[in-house]
Amino acid sequence: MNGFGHPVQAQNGAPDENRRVKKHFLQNLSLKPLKTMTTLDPVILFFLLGLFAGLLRSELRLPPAIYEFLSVILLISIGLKGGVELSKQSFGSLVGQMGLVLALGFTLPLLLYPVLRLLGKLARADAASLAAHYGSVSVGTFAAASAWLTAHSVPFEEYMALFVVLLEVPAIVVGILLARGVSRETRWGKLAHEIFLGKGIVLLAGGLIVGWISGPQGVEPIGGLFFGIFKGVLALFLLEMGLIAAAQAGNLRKHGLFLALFGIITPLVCALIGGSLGAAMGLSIGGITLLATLAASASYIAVPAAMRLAVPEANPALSLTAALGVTFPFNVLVGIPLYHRMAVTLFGG
Amino acid sequence: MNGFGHPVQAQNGAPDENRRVKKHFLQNLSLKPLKTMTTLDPVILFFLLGLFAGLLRSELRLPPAIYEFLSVILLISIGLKGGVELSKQSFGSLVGQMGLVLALGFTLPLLLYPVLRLLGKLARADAASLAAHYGSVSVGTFAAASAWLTAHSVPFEEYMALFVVLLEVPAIVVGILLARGVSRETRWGKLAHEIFLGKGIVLLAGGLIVGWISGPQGVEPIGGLFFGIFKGVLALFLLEMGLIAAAQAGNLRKHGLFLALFGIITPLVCALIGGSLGAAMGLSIGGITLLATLAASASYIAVPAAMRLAVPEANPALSLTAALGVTFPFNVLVGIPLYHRMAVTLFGG
Amino acid sequence: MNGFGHPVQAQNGAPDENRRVKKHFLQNLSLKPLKTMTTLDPVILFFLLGLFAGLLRSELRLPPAIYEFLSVILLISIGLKGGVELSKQSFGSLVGQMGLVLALGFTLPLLLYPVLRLLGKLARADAASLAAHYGSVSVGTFAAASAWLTAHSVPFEEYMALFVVLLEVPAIVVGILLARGVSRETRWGKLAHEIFLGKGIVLLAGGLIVGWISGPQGVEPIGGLFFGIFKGVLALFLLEMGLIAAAQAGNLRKHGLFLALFGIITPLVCALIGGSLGAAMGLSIGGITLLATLAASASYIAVPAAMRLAVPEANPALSLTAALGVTFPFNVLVGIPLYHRMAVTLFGG
Amino acid sequence: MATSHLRKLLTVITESALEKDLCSDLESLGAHGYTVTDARGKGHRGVREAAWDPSGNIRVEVVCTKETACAIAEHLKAKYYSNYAMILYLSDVEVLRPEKF
Amino acid sequence: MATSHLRKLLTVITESALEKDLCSDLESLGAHGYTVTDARGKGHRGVREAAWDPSGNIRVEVVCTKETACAIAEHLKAKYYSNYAMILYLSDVEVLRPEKF
Amino acid sequence: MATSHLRKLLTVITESALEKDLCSDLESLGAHGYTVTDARGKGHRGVREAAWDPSGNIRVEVVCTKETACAIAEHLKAKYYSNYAMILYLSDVEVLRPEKF
Ligand SMILES: Nc1ncnc2c1ncn2[C@@H]1O[C@H](COP(=O)(O)O)[C@@H](O)[C@H]1O
Ligand SMILES: Nc1ncnc2c1ncn2[C@@H]1O[C@H](COP(=O)(O)O)[C@@H](O)[C@H]1O
Ligand SMILES: Nc1ncnc2c1ncn2[C@@H]1O[C@H](COP(=O)(O)O)[C@@H](O)[C@H]1O
Ligand code: NA
Ligand code: NA
Ligand code: NA
Repeated sequence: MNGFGHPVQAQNGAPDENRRVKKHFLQNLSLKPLKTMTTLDPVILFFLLGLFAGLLRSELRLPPAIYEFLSVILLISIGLKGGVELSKQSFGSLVGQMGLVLALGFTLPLLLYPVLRLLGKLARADAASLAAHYGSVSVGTFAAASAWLTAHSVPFEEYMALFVVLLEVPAIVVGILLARGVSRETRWGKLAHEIFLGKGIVLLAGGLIVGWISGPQGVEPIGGLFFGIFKGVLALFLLEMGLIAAAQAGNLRKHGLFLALFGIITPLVCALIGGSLGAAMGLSIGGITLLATLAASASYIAVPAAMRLAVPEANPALSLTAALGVTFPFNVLVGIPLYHRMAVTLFGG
Repeated sequence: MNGFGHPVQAQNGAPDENRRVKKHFLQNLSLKPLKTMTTLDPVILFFLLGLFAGLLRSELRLPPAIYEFLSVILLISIGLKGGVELSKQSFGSLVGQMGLVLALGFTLPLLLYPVLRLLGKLARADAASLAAHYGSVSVGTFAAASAWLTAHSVPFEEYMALFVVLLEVPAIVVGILLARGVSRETRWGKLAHEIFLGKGIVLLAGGLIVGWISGPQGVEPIGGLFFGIFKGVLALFLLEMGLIAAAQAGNLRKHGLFLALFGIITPLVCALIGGSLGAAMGLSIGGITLLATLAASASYIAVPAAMRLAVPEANPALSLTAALGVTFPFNVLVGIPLYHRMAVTLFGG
Repeated sequence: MNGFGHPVQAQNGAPDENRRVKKHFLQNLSLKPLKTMTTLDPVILFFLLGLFAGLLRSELRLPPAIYEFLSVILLISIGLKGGVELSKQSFGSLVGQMGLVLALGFTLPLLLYPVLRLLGKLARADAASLAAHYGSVSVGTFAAASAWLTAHSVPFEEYMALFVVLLEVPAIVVGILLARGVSRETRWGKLAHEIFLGKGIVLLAGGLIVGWISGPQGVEPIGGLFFGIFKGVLALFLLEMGLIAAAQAGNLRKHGLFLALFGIITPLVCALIGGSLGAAMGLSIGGITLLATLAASASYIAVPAAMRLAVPEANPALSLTAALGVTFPFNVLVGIPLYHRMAVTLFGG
Repeated sequence: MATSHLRKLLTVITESALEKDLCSDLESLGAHGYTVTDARGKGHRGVREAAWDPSGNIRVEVVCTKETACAIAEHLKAKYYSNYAMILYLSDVEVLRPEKF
Repeated sequence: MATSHLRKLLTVITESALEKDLCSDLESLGAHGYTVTDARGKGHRGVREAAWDPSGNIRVEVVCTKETACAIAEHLKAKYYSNYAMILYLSDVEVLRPEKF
Repeated sequence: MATSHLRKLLTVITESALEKDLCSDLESLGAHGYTVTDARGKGHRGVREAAWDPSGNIRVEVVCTKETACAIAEHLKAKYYSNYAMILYLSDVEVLRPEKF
C-alpha cells in the first residue's frame, strides 16, 4: 500500500499487538527516553503537539469556526453513542444510578467551596465560581478518557454519556447559590434557559435522544461522520486544546502557586470520590475510571459562560487558568491512566 | 465493541431488520407516543432537534463557515453521484426527459403567479418572486428525499441530480420576466452570470461533470469524503436548517395565515404535477417520488440571491419565510413520505 | 445500490480496470475530445473546476476557515503517513539522503538568483524573493503528486514527507541572505521562530513525529479522518487552489511574459536537477518523480509569509503570481505526469 | 448634501458573552438599530483572542441622538464597567435620514 | 503631525448580497479604495443574523474627499435605500497622505 | 454625560501579516489597548481578498491621547508605508474614563 487513498493496514490488529510492535520498534532504535511514551495514544501526542506549539508561541492558530465544528461533532458523537447504548438498557434500571450521579454533581461544589474560601482565601464570588467549574465536567476530558479505555481494551458502560449531561448542570446551580445566596433576586428563568439551551447540553442531550430513538442500526448510516472519523476529530480537537491550554500559562505565572496546586490536587480527590461512587453503583472498572475522570474534570465551556453572566464579579481568569491551564492537561496526560490504576487497585477485586 | 474509533455494528444489517428491532425495543418500553416516530430517520431527528432548539431560542449557532462547508460537500456529493450514474446511461436516451423537466421548470412559476396575484392579492414583484422560489428547487430537500428513499430501500434513478440542475434556473428567468416584463431593460448578461456561476450550480454541475468523466471507479478514492460521511453531513446540515427554519417563525406570525397555507398547499399541488410528469416519463416509483419532491420544494439559495438583485422591490421576508419556515420543514417531515405514498397509490400499478 | 450512505462500489477494483472501463464508456459515447482526459484524476478535475469557475468570475468562494481546515488535515495526513513509514526505516540509513536533500534546498535558490538578476533584470529583493519561493516547496503539489502516483500504481518512498520538511526552510535562509547580505542586522532569532514555528512546519513535522512514534497500528484509529477522507479533502483543497490560482490571472496580464516563462521553465529545469539527485540517491522511479516534483514546486505559504516580514521591499505580487498563477497549475496539470515520464525515460533502466 | 443631520455614533467593545444582553439593553434604551462585528484585542483586562468563541470580543455600533447615546453610555458604565472587559467611545456623524436614528 | 489633512469617512452598512455591486459603484464614483468587514445587526428591516451567508450584513468604509463622499451618499440613497436594508453615515477624519484619498 | 473627555481614535488598515509586529509596536509606543477585526478591501496595492489567510487585511483601532496617536502615526508611516499596503486615519472621540486611554 503506497497511497493516501486508503486507511492504514490492519483494521483488525488487536491493540495489544499494536503496543507490542511499537515497543519492539522503539527498542531497536534504542531511544530509551521515548520508551515511557509507548503507551501514548496519538490523540495525546496531538495534545502535546498543541501544548508545545503554544508554549513556543507558534503561529499555529485554528480558526474559531474549526474549533466549533470539531466540538459539535464530538458532542453529537458522544451523545449518539451514549443514546445507542441507552436504547439497549431498560430505563428503570438506570434511575437509581442517575439519582446518585446527580447527587454527586450537587455535592462536589459544596465540598470544594469551603476549601477555596478558607485555604485559598478567595473572595466569595471567586470561590463559588471555581467550585462550580470543578463540580461540573469537561466533555473533552470524557472523550479522551473513553478513547484511552478503548485503546487499552478496557470495556465500560457506554451509556455514561448520560452522566455527562447529568453532571453538567447541578454545580452551576450550587455555584450561583453559593455566590448570591437564596435571598437575592437571581433571574433563574433566564439562567435555566441559558444553561439548558446552551450549545453543549443541546448537542449532547440531542445526540443522546437521537441515538436512543434510532438504536444501533438506525444510526449506522450516519456513523461515517460521527464514529468513523471520531478519533481523528478528537486528535484535532486536542491539538487545539493544547494551544488553548498553553495560552493560559501566562496567567498561571501571575496567579501563582495556589492555582497550580488546586488544579492538581482537586482532581485527585474528586477522582477518588467519583470512583468510589462508581464502585458503589456497581460499575465495571472502565465505568469506575470514567466516573472518576468526570468527577476529576473541570468545565471550561458551559460553566464559564453561565458564571460570566450570573456571577460577573468572579474573575474568569482564575477558573479558566486552573481548568484549562492545569487540570485539563493534567487529566489528559497523567490523570486518566492514574484513575484507571486506582480503579483496578481499589475496586478491582 | 466499546469505543468510538469504529463504526457501529452491523454494516450490513438490512433496514427492515433495523426497524423491526427498533419497534421491538420501543414496545418493550411501552412508550406509545414515540411509536409514530419509528420511521424517523436520524437525519430527520437532527432536523427536529435544530427546529426545537431554534424555537426555544437556544444558544446553539453554527458558524456560517460550517454551514458553507456542509453545503459544499452536499452539493458536490449529489453532483458526483448523479454524474457517476449518468456515465452509465446513453446520453441520447435522456434528452427527451431533460426537455420535459425543463418544461416543468418553466411551467410551475407560470401556474403559481396568477394564484398569488388573485388569491394572495400580492403585489406584482412579490408574486413573481414567490412564483420563482416555488418553481425552482431545494437541494437540501432533494438530499433528504434521496436519503429517505435509500433508508426505505426504494430504488430510484440516481442521475436525477441532473434534473436538480435543470430545474434550478428556468423559474428564475420566468420570475424576472413576470416582475419586469420583456420590454424593460433587464441586464440579462449580468444576471445569467449571476445565476449560472452561483455557488449552487457551479458545485452541482461541476460534481456532475467530474462524476460523469470519472465514472464509478474513478470517484472511488474520493468517496470517503463525498459518500462515506454523506449522511452524517446531511444530518448536521439539517440540524442547521432546523435552526434557520425556526428563525423564520417570527416572520410567520407577522405575515399571517396566507403564507402558511401557501407554503403547504403549493407543494402538494406541485408534487402531483411533478409526480405525474415522472410517471409519464416512465420513471420508477422512487424516481416519481423524487421528481414530485423536486417540484414540491422551494429554493432558498439560488433564487433568493438572484431575486434580491434582479427584483429588489420584492420583499425577501415573504418568500424566505414561506420557503424556509413552512415548506422546507413540511417537505422534510411530512411531504417526502406522502409523495412516496402518492407515487405508489397513483402510479404504482 | 441507490443511496448516498455507502461508498461507491468496487473498493477493490484495480485502477487499470478502472481506466479500461472509463475508456470503454467514453468510446461508446464517441466523445473524442474527452479521450485525452481519460487519465485525469477526479482531484485534478476539481482543480480545473476551481480554475474555470475562478476565471469566469463565479460567485464560488470558500470561507477562509474551510481553506484552513483542509490544509490542516492535508499537512497532518502527509506528516503522519511519512512518519509511519519512517518508523519502518532505520534512521541511520536516511541521514545521507537527508544531507543531500538539504544541500538541494540550499543550491536551488543560489542557481536561480543570478538568472533572475541577469535575464529577468529584477531588483535585488525581488530576485532573492523569487529564488526563495522556487527553492522551497509546495505541500499541495506534493500531495497531488503522491495521489497521482498512487492512482497510477507507482510505488514510492512514503517517508519522503520528511524531505518536504527539509526542503521548506533552506531556501528561505538563502533568499534572505541574498537580499540582505550577511553584514546587515537581520533579526535571525525572530526569523527562525517565524519559520520553524509557522503553521506548515509545525503540522507537517508534528504529524511526522506523531506518526513515527505511533507506528502503523498506532495511527490506525485516527486513520478515518487523516487517511480515509484524504483524497476527498485533497479534491476540495485543489478546488480552492484553482479559485486562488485564477485570481492571480489579472496580475499575470500586468507583469507580462517573463513571469509566465519563468513559471514554466524553472520547474522543468529544477525537476531535472531534483530527479537526477533522486536517481543518484537510489530512489525508486516513484521517489525520483516525487523529488523532481518537489524541486519543481514553488512555495506559496511558508516563504511568502517569511519574505513579507524579512524582505518587505520585494513585491509579493511577483512571486505569488508566478508560484500560484503559473507554476502550481502547470505542475498539477502537466508537470507531474511529465516528471514521471522523465524519471522512467532517464533513470528507468 | 444639504440635508445631512448630526447624530452620535456610540462604539462599544466588549466580551462576546454579553452580546445578547447588551443588544436588548440598547433596544430598551431607545436605539433604533445596531451593528455588531467580531473582534479581538487587548486592554486592561488582558488579551482577548477569539481563538475560541467566548474568549473573543464584539464591537457594537449604534447611531442615535445625543440623548440616547448618553443614556446608553451611562447605563453600560453602571451595569458592566466594573465586572466586564469593556470600552466605549462616542463620535459625531452626519446621517441622511434623521428619522431612522 | 503638522501634515495632516481633512477627509470624510463614509460608512455604509448593508446586505452582503450587495457587496459586488456596491464596490463597483464606489470605484466608478471616484473612491480610491474601500474596506469591507462582515457584520450582523438590526434595523428597520429586522434582524440580520449572518447565520448563513446571504442573511448577513457588510460594513463598508471609504475615506475620500467631501465631494466624493456626498456623491456616493446621494447615489446610494437613490439606488438602494428604498429596497435594501442600508444605513450610511459620514464623519471627519485626518489622513497623513492626502494624495491617496 | 458631563464627564466625557476628548481622545483620538487611530484606525489602521493593513495586511494581516503585520498583526503581531504592529500590535507590539502599538504597545511600546504607549497605547493602553487596541482592537483588531478582520477585513478585506482595495487600495493602491490592489485587491486584498481574505480568500485565504495571508491575503486579507486587518483593521486596528486604538483610542489614545493626541500625542500617542501622532507618535504611532509617524512611526507607522516611517516603518511600513513604503513597503506594505496600509492606510491610517484619525478622528476625535469622547470617552468616559480618561484614565484608561
Ligand atoms: N485603548 C484602546 N483602544 C482600542 N481598543 C481598546 C483599548 N483598550 C481596550 N480596548 C478594547 O476593549 C477591550 C476591553 O478592554 P479592557 O476592559 O480594557 O480589557 C479590549 O479587549 C480591546 O479590544
Ligand atoms: N441606528 C443604527 N445604528 C447602527 N447600525 C444600524 C442602525 N440602524 C440600522 N443599522 C444597521 O444597518 C442595517 C440595515 O438597517 P435597516 O435598513 O434599518 O434595516 C441593520 O441590519 C444594522 O446592521
Ligand atoms: N480610500 C480608502 N478608503 C477605505 N479604505 C481604504 C482606502 N484605501 C485603501 N483602503 C484600505 O487599505 C488597504 C491598503 O491600502 P493600499 O495601501 O492603498 O493598498 C486596502 O486593502 C483597503 O482595505
Ligand atoms: Na468535576
Ligand atoms: Na419547486
Ligand atoms: Na522548488
